[in-house]
Amino acid sequence: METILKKERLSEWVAQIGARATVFAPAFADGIWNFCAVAADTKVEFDHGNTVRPAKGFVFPQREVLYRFRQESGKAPELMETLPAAAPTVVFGVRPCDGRAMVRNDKVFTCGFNDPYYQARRDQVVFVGLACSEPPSQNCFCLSVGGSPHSEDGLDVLMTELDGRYHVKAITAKGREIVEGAAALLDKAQAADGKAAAKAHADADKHPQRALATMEKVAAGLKEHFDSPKWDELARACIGCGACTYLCPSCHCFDINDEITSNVPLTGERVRTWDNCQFPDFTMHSSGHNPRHDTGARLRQRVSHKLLYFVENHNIQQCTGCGRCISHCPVGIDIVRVATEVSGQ
Amino acid sequence: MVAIEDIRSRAKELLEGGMVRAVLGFRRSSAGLLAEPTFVVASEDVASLVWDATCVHNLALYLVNEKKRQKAERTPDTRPLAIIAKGCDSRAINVLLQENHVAREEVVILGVSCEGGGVVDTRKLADALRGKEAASAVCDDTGKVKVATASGEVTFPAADVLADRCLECTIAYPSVSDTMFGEKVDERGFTARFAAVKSIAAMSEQERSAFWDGHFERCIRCYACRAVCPMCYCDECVVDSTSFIVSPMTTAEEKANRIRWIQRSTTPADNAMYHMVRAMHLAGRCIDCAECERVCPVNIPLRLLNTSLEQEALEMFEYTPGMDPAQPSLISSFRDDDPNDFIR
Amino acid sequence: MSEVLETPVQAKKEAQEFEPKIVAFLCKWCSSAGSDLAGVSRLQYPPNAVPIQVMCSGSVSPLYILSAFNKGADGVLVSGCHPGDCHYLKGNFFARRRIYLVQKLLKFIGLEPDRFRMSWVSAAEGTKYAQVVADFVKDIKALGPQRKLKARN
Amino acid sequence: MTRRAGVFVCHCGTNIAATVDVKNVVSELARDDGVVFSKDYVYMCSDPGQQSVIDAIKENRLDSVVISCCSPNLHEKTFREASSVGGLNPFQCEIANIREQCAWVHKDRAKATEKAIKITRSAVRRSLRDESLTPIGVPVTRKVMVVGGGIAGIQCSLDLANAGFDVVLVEKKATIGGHMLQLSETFPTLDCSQCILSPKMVEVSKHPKITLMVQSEVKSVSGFVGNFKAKVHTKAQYVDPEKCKICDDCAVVCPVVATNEYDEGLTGRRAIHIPFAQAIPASYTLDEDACLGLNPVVCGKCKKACEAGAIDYDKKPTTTEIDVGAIVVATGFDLYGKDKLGEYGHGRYPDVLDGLQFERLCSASGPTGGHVLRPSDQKEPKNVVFIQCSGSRDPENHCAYCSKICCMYTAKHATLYKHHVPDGNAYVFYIDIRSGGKGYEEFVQRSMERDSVMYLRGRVSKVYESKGKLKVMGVDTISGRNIEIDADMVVLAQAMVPSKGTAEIAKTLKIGRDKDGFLAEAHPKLRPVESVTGGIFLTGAAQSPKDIPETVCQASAAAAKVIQLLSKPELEHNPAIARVRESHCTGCEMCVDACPFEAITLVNGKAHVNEVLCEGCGTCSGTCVRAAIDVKNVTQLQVFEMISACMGG
Amino acid sequence: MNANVYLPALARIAGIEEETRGARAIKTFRIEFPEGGGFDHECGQCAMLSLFGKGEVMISIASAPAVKEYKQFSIMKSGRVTTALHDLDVGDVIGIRGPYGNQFPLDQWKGRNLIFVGGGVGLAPIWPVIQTAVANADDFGSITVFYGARSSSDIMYKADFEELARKAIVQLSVDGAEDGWKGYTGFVPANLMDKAPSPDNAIAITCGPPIMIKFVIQNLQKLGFADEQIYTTIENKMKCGVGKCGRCNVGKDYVCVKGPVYSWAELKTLPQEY
Ligand SMILES: Cc1cc2nc3c(=O)[nH]c(=O)nc-3n(C[C@H](O)[C@H](O)[C@H](O)COP(=O)(O)OP(=O)(O)OC[C@H]3O[C@@H](n4cnc5c(N)ncnc54)[C@H](O)[C@@H]3O)c2cc1C
Ligand SMILES: Cc1cc2nc3c(=O)[nH]c(=O)nc-3n(C[C@H](O)[C@H](O)[C@H](O)COP(=O)(O)OP(=O)(O)OC[C@H]3O[C@@H](n4cnc5c(N)ncnc54)[C@H](O)[C@@H]3O)c2cc1C
Ligand code: SF4
Ligand code: SF4
Ligand code: SF4
Ligand code: SF4
Ligand code: SF4
Ligand code: SF4
Repeated sequence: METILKKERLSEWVAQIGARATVFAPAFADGIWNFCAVAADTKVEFDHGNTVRPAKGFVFPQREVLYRFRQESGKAPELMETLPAAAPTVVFGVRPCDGRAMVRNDKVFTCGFNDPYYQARRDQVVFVGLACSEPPSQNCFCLSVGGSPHSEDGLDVLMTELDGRYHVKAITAKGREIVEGAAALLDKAQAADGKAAAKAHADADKHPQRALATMEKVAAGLKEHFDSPKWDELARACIGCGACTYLCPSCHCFDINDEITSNVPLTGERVRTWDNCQFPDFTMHSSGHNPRHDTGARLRQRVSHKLLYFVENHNIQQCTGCGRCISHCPVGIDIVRVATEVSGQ
Repeated sequence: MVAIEDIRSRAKELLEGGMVRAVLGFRRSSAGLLAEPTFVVASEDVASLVWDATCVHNLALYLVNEKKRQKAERTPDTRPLAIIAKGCDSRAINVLLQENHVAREEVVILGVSCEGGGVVDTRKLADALRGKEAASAVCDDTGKVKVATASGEVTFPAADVLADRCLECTIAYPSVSDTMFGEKVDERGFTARFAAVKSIAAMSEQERSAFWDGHFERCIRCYACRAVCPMCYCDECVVDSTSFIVSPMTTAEEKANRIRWIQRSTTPADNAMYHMVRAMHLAGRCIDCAECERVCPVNIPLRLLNTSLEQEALEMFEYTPGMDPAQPSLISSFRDDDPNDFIR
Repeated sequence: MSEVLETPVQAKKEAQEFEPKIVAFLCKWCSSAGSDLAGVSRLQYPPNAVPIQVMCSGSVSPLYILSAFNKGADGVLVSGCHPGDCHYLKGNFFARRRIYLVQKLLKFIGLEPDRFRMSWVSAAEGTKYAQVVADFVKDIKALGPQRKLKARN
Repeated sequence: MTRRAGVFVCHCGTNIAATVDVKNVVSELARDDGVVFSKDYVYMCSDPGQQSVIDAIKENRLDSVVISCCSPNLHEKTFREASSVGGLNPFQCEIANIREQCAWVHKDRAKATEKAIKITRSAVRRSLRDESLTPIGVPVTRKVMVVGGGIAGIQCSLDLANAGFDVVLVEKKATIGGHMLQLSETFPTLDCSQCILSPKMVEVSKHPKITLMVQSEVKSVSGFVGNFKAKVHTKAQYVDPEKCKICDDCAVVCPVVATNEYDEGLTGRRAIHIPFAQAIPASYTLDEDACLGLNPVVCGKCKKACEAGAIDYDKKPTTTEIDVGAIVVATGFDLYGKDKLGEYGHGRYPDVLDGLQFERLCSASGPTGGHVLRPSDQKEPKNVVFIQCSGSRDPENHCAYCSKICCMYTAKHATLYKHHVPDGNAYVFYIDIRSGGKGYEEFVQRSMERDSVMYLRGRVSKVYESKGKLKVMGVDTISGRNIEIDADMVVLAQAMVPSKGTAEIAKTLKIGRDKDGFLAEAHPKLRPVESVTGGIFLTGAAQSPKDIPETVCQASAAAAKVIQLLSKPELEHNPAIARVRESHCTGCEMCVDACPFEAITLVNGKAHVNEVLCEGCGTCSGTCVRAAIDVKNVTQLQVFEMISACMGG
Repeated sequence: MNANVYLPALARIAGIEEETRGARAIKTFRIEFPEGGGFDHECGQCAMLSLFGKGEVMISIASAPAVKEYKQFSIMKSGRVTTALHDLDVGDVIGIRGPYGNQFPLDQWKGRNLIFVGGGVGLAPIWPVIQTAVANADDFGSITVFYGARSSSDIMYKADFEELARKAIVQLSVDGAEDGWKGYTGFVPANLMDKAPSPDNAIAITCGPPIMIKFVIQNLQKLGFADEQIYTTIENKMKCGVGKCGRCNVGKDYVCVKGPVYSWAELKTLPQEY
């Protein structure tokens, strides 16, 4: 379903949705772009670079209580499941790379075993994408990883900026619902609008981006050069922080820990938090043995997971080319360069 | 002005003479504006070394990281490491010397003076460019910084885009070095020392509280701030362990009895705890390289925490970190006339 | 309408009922002995401060203080021997410096400075100990519960 | 294998039970993880109470015990011993103080009970992680070093030597005897000071167990109780005491005249001299500083004159290293400086004297052969004003404390003066008369009544010279009148201050000083002769102002303490000391700098704790940012657990 | 099974056997499901045991699938959770979820000679296979069990070994010389070389400390075992057990799902990150 929204009515639309759901849109504060809850009277405008934190947090929050427990000394524990009572949430201004990441996250959290926490949120969150008319970051490379500045994957709605208006396309049932619910604000798109959108998309495809060789070549190269000394060389400056993966829209690793709130009686929560393959303890066995014992091995894991293992398992790259891990690496470690140099492509 | 050619030729000498195992310096990065750390091991690669206002990193960190790396190597190269160090970086080296973490003979310090300039603050640039990224930045003699962006060149007054730490810096040249490049410039005429921290201190209590709550709440605990800090070299951090020391000697009890001072959860309180503890641990040790603040992806003004204590240390205890490797640390010393009137 | 009227009343009621939780780190030789003297002298003071006896105020790591707040303390007191009276000669001088810094830092991030206090209480100062606690409780009652560093529930 | 704790809550009659719901504490604690036994009892410290602990330990296989009762200062020892009888390591018994810190100070029963639960719970958590510890055995060197050869040091040395211990007596000056040697007669009995002191000094010199080192000072001390290593620096001994015949031939030829410090500057002496006729060691001594260069070419007269050949200019200072098990510090006092009391003209007017100078004037061996004559004109003074509390009890300007002996020696001085100059007038300005002591009050009364000394209550504001007279301006606070006295001589009862060098010796020995600079005792009441550092004891005026009987008494007490310490073949040291987690220590040395006892050194780049020097204060663990150092049984984990217990869970 | 994969069922500890003592003591826990929530498992599978307030640990199920009334776990005291588990008593209740992982392909091994090589607590994962094989001895050729421990007091399942010896060839070894020790003295791989079992129609299954496995495999290869004839398990750190938390992977494989059982032939195709 394709419609047209006049730019000046954007805020109205947002406000209308806000009456039934929590709405988030990118806002610039403290020097960064972030998805922020939109208050009733906020004026929403889309001129954002990519948000620093990706959209994944809406479905996979950094901290999630899996369940609570309570145990009197010497007695059996009681467990209280805490599935999220997720409220309807609509997130505006999601870049296509983040949308595509959602497809990847779905693969992780809903294949094999269904993750009920993820699912509960996923069902309630509507992602309204915004096609990139120019790369929001100089480190973007979505085209190289099978995406595009106007990819619809994982999004519920895709908006494309045209002259003075947005081309609004509902993609999923969830998306249709919010578009249809605003029939009064949105005009049906004409053929010309469709054409204009297509042209905007085609123009965006022509904007220069960082580039990576094809999926197959990179994957093959990484596989072949698993033992390459380059990994160590390239990771020598790595400081082992978690900026790259925490900011990555498709990184999904987590840790599970118990947090005690009282000892008598024992009460607490089993909590899931984001975790990170760049941290040394991530894979460290209780014995101290660590299969990925240095930054080289950990860099290799991150890059290979994105561009090789995921390909082997799902036949798509996990990386969607958002460029965050490059832009925010404290020491300039660059997945495009690393993958290119190691794979010899 | 520091001539990069001088640095390169000294680096070449050192490498050709086999006097160092590597020269740790800066080169252009593929990731954006800022230079990136590089280990030059072959003398023909010295040409890749650069020196400009984008060389923000405090390379002293790698003295620490390299130590860990060397420990893991079977036949480590024990020749010293040459390192390019700005004023603040050299003070970091001094603290590492003071804490016996490195020995003077393990490092050849190629000190560079920031003279009348300093390094850019990407955050200020981002603000100035509204989130758009710059491609290069050069600080010239006239107190201007030229910034190239996709849509052309912009020139900013230095005070607009240089890092706060540089604006407030009073010792913009290395306090320890083997070779020094550039001139010692004492009068720089930017902002007064501790200007940033004073502006926060001037807020009302409620404002300050809200200010920090807002910031701490954002922290994703990526620990980039800790990882980049040369003083946070502990193998296992007391605050939140992402690295555990487990050796064949470590007993099950020891592992079982690790204290979880705070949880891994990113609740505002746990985040605040993390930053409080870290700030306390950096009291008298932080040399204000502001790297922690720079690397924070969500722009938490961490430097303020550390400089607030730096200010206290200076004003109350006449202590300046990183000036003298022989002095006892701030918290392992006292004077009889330390402030007492806050005590009931 | 009635809601608007009620809120301050309620808040006041809450403030009255609010019983601050306080952790008091007392050095064994002076302050703990001082608190013993307060006991022997049957001085009455509010029961909110639960004492933890440590060997010396110098052993109170900033982590203890922060951890107490993290676990929900509304106030933390550290008390040691007067300068020069430390059983271990100078432990309290280290404590003084360290605690000064902790206090400044807490203040800097906007925690009410009155929530964290250090006192010198000698073994002879039972009255002083009682007074210190009474004042502290009073000040914290005025501030209400501490939430900034409190992690859970 | 979970730890099994037992909790015992004491009613203390109704002392605790009246305020704390003891039963409730017991039942609450029973819910805690690790508590397998809990009970209350009316008097835990009674025999049946203790027995119940013993039984419970055995019956319930307890591996820690918490007694919730009164202050640990009172019964920790009791219960630790009982635990030990029950077969539990005493260090696994903890006391929760719910009496002094709870029941006695609160009225609200509910709240007090809640607090008592928290206190007890926190002790339980701690106890569950208490290690079993064994006191550290330390071998001892059965030798003592006494620093300072005044009456305190002499008495102590003799007591120790007579008990069979080897003693090294280190005296800074050329003779032992201290200030007592300078006194004329002593209150309250007015017996001659030297007559009672000399025999003791001789005994010291003859005693086979005592090694006397004069002109010596302690330069450094390392080690710890039972095993100190001291370095003693001795000035060059140019005159060999063994050979010196005390013939005075040398002094006669010596061209140099210097002030005689023993006469408090009232007379002179030669560069080579005997400090006192009764000096021990009985020998002449050469004043290095005054001597004309110790160079035979320059002078060399005395060496030529000495037939005994006792003089050798080539002697060098020596440093001796001594191993001792204990150290007694008896470095004594000095009088408050002349320069400090400008208002009384001390140091400005020759006839304004301090107490010691006046002692010398009264002394038969003094500059005037025992006649009270004015230094300025050698005339007999007819009006003498004695000013008490000169420099004492004046917190604003001088010493805050009471020097304790001045009332007595002033009364003595006035009496002696009246004995020497029966027609003279003696005025005493005083604030109070403090004459506690056997026969002391009577002595003062006698001086007033029998020797008609005029006591004027008030402070002297000023002493100045006018027309050859000393004008003493004061106020009589009883009558409120201003008083002005024309005096021939003014004697100031100067405050007693720690002797010069006390700060240095305290630093060398790493012992504390009190706010007035006197050496600090471990406890003002219960451990008055011990310093806080194990194995170092204090005695005499170095610890606080005192008179001879008290000094002697304390000297013997210190000796007794040392004997107690050294009579065991091994010392027991508290094992609750710091321990380093080597894996976490980075060798930053912060703890090394912070440890008050210098117990930590770096060994192979890691902190290493000397288990005997460590007192377990935990300053190190409060300093280490990596939590790499912890005090056993008060570990960070234990404190962490206690904090959470105090917060209610 | 619960729809929520993370929510454990409650199980009661029915028996505790102290296998070995010392710093790395091993205890065997027998657990029952008095309130239901039990599950069937296959040889080689594992389960997540929960101790609330402490955390979860992945442990191999050491009892045979045929045993339905209870499940057994042999747990070495290693850290936070395992130490706390060791402190439990009979009657205490813990959480359990599972079963996780793949299984030993016993049905493909019919008619072949089975050679088990275990070391330390590594006997636990292969114990159910041994039990199952012995119970169905007719399906297989000869059954040989090599097992080594540091000393005779470190040998697990001591009582069961006597029983086993009647049905299978048992080759015990201890690392260092000991008075009265009748078995082999030396490391397991050496004992294996010493006894030199024939590779003909044989399958070798090994589990133990990484270093032991390494040498056992080398020696098996020397003895002529083909890669397809060698099986082992990989125990990478796990948190979720269901292939989501992302840490146990070896290359593309999440060991909690694709493993822990691997033939050497399969393992050789994976990167060496275990
Ligand atoms: C004017 C006056 C009158 C007095 N009259 C009486 C009286 O009548 N009756 C009475 O009971 N008391 C009297 N006293 C008090 C009496 O003098 C003291 O109680 C007594 O002398 C204290 O003895 P002491 O050994 O502690 O100290 P001191 O006599 O001061 O002896 C200390 C000794 O230690 C030596 N020394 C100091 N430092 C060092 C060092 N670093 N190393 C080695 N040696 C060192 C000194 O040289 C000295 O020999 C009077 C005091 C004064 C001032
Ligand atoms: C498939 C498989 C089968 C296994 N089978 C067996 C078996 O049969 N028997 C057996 O004995 N073992 C077995 N293990 C090994 C067993 O899982 C480990 O020994 C166990 O997980 C150790 O857990 P722990 O909590 O006792 O150890 P710890 O070393 O204390 O904890 C390990 C985990 O806790 C985290 N952690 C510790 N402290 C903190 C802290 N302060 N903050 C945050 N996180 C922290 C660590 O990151 C780590 O994740 C098996 C493992 C696997 C993977
Ligand atoms: S790997 Fe990097 S570029 Fe790729 S999606 Fe993640 S953050 Fe973006
Ligand atoms: S402050 Fe910033 S850099 Fe530090 S952990 Fe938090 S998000 Fe990461
Ligand atoms: S705390 Fe920050 S500013 Fe200070 S030394 Fe560390 S990284 Fe640099
Ligand atoms: S915060 Fe403290 S303990 Fe943690 S790494 Fe930094 S200095 Fe070490
Ligand atoms: S302070 Fe801590 S890290 Fe530093 S030397 Fe001492 S124990 Fe080691
Ligand atoms: S506890 Fe630490 S600081 Fe105190 S004496 Fe022992 S080693 Fe020194």
